[in-house]
Amino acid sequence: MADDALRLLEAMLFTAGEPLNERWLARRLPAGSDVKRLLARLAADYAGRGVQLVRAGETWAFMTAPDLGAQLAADRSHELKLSRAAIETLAIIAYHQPVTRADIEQIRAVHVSKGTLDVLFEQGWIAPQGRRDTPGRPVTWGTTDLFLRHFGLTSLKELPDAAELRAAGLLDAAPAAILGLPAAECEGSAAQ
Amino acid sequence: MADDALRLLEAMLFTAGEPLNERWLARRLPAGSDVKRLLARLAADYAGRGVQLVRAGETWAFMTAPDLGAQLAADRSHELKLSRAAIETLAIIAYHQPVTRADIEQIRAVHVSKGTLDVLFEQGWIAPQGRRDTPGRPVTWGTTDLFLRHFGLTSLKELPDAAELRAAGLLDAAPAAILGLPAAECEGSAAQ
Amino acid sequence: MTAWAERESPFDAEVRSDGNEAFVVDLDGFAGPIDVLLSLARSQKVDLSRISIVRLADQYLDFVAAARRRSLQVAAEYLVTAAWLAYLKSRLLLPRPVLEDDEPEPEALAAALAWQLQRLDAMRRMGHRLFARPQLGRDTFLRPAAKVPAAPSVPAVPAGACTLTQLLAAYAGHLKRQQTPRLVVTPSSLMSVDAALARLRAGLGAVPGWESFLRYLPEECLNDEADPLTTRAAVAATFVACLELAREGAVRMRQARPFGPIFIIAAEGGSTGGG
Repeated sequence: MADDALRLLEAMLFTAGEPLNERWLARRLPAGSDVKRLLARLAADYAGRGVQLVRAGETWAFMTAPDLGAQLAADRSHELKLSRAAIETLAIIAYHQPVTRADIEQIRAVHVSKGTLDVLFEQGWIAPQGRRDTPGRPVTWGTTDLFLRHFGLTSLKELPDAAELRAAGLLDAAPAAILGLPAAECEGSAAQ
Repeated sequence: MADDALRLLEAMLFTAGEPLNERWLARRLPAGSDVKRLLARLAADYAGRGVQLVRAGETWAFMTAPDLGAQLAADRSHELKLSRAAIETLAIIAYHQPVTRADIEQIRAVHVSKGTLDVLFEQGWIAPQGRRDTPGRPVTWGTTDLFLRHFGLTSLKELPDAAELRAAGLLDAAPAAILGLPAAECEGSAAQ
Repeated sequence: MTAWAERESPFDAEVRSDGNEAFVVDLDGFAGPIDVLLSLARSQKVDLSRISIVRLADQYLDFVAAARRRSLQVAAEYLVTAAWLAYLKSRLLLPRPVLEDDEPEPEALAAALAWQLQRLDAMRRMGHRLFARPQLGRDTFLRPAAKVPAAPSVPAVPAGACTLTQLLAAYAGHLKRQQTPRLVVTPSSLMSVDAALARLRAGLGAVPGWESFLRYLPEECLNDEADPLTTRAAVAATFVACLELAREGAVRMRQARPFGPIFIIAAEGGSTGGG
């Protein structure tokens, strides 16, 4: 496949998050390109694959083959994006374990919803570690081996301490904002 | 192309919008699928096309072919400008990993200012790798799969000239303590 | 040739020697003595493994002398390195005296210095090489996560899980916020006596006969899922309100035995409007 116009067309359709218009595409291809012929050829290249080039009126888009829809959708229910609150709660459990929910609330100075702990528990990253001998005998939480495996740690001792985080400059900037972590302030959105 | 596992794999990678882990993919394929073989076959299917399947460490992603970059991106104003200190530090971490902050300072003979590791960490290019068994048990740093992905490397073996540098002994641990080169107080104006 | 290969080296700017090797003295351009040494070594225009350390020492001493002639502030580490290089040069040139036991050979020191310069030079070149490669987001592009599923029932497949980077950044963010403590007054959700009084005054007329004062608690305090603290506060506030209304003569209260249920009734002819 040596046709540069075809490769460019393919890349443009791939990076677009939405269907693209034939004329829009034609303007971006090398002069003299036959956009209709190229689109037809590209669609033929993808025929029968897991991804297909599909026309709707004058617009074109790559989409997954219709017969795969059910299998792709099946995964989706197991997925979650952690909210910033959940990630921070996980970090506090990792660094301060064993901690009770009240401890976490005190450390974060924010109310911690039960849903946040549930999400982390369902991931298998935290588990109850016992009860504290204080009134109400609250459950204490800690991280699991799965947590270590997920984050590629051999032991909790590998987590950098505050001084090391500071030495790396992580306490000077606002890393969370720069990393583009979910900004959800509200705990309700712990799992989406 | 009648292989359903291959088509499903293609569809998952295509719609992901981010690199996917091999194990993550394997869990979602029909039982008994050889994910590595399927990924290799899929990558071969796309070789030479405008879109390619690229591995970085344990993650895979479809991405546009590097030679099309100029035609796809009209606007490069978002490009990250790193200081010379940050570029040098990234190279040192990539080639010498796992390295401690003290190692980096020894190689550069300059104190590593806050903000240098910071900016690399925020990019997601470096991460703590554990601790070294020396007094103080300092944190060691290494590069991430995201680093590989960003620079189009499949694995650390593909770092430019790595074999030559190793053969020349330039990646060996340093006997530099005997040198009368005090670390300069700060990187100061060297940045930018 | 590709576009990224034509970019200017970020390191080009540092080499400032002219044809006569008279160095333009600009300390601000350097990141420390080793940076100066590396630039000087490059100006010898030989393979770094074969640079003359004696000549490098001379070049460096000239550089520092020139900087001082211009009354530039020369940081201490430049002077320490100058002294060390002057010593090394003399050791390399003078007839060899008998060495102290723990004193390293001058040739070994020179080789170590050359090696350190080579290594730093290699790391700079590799940094440059890395950034000359096609970069994600500049030269290569991922498909954006589907905002709208391309077809019905075709979802985006997020990788979901959180990375160590995110975890550490979250903790660092938490520590950072702790560095700047702020006072947060959270509004209390507990019932006040004033609120209980208002409730009782509004509700009393509607209930004929004796009734446990607990009946006047808000409904959300009576079901099983009620937060115990909220319920206790409501009970206490309502009880105090009852006493207040009894004092005013608006209600009468009755308790048959110690710790038994407490009943109240609107006082006949009494004012429920309070005083």
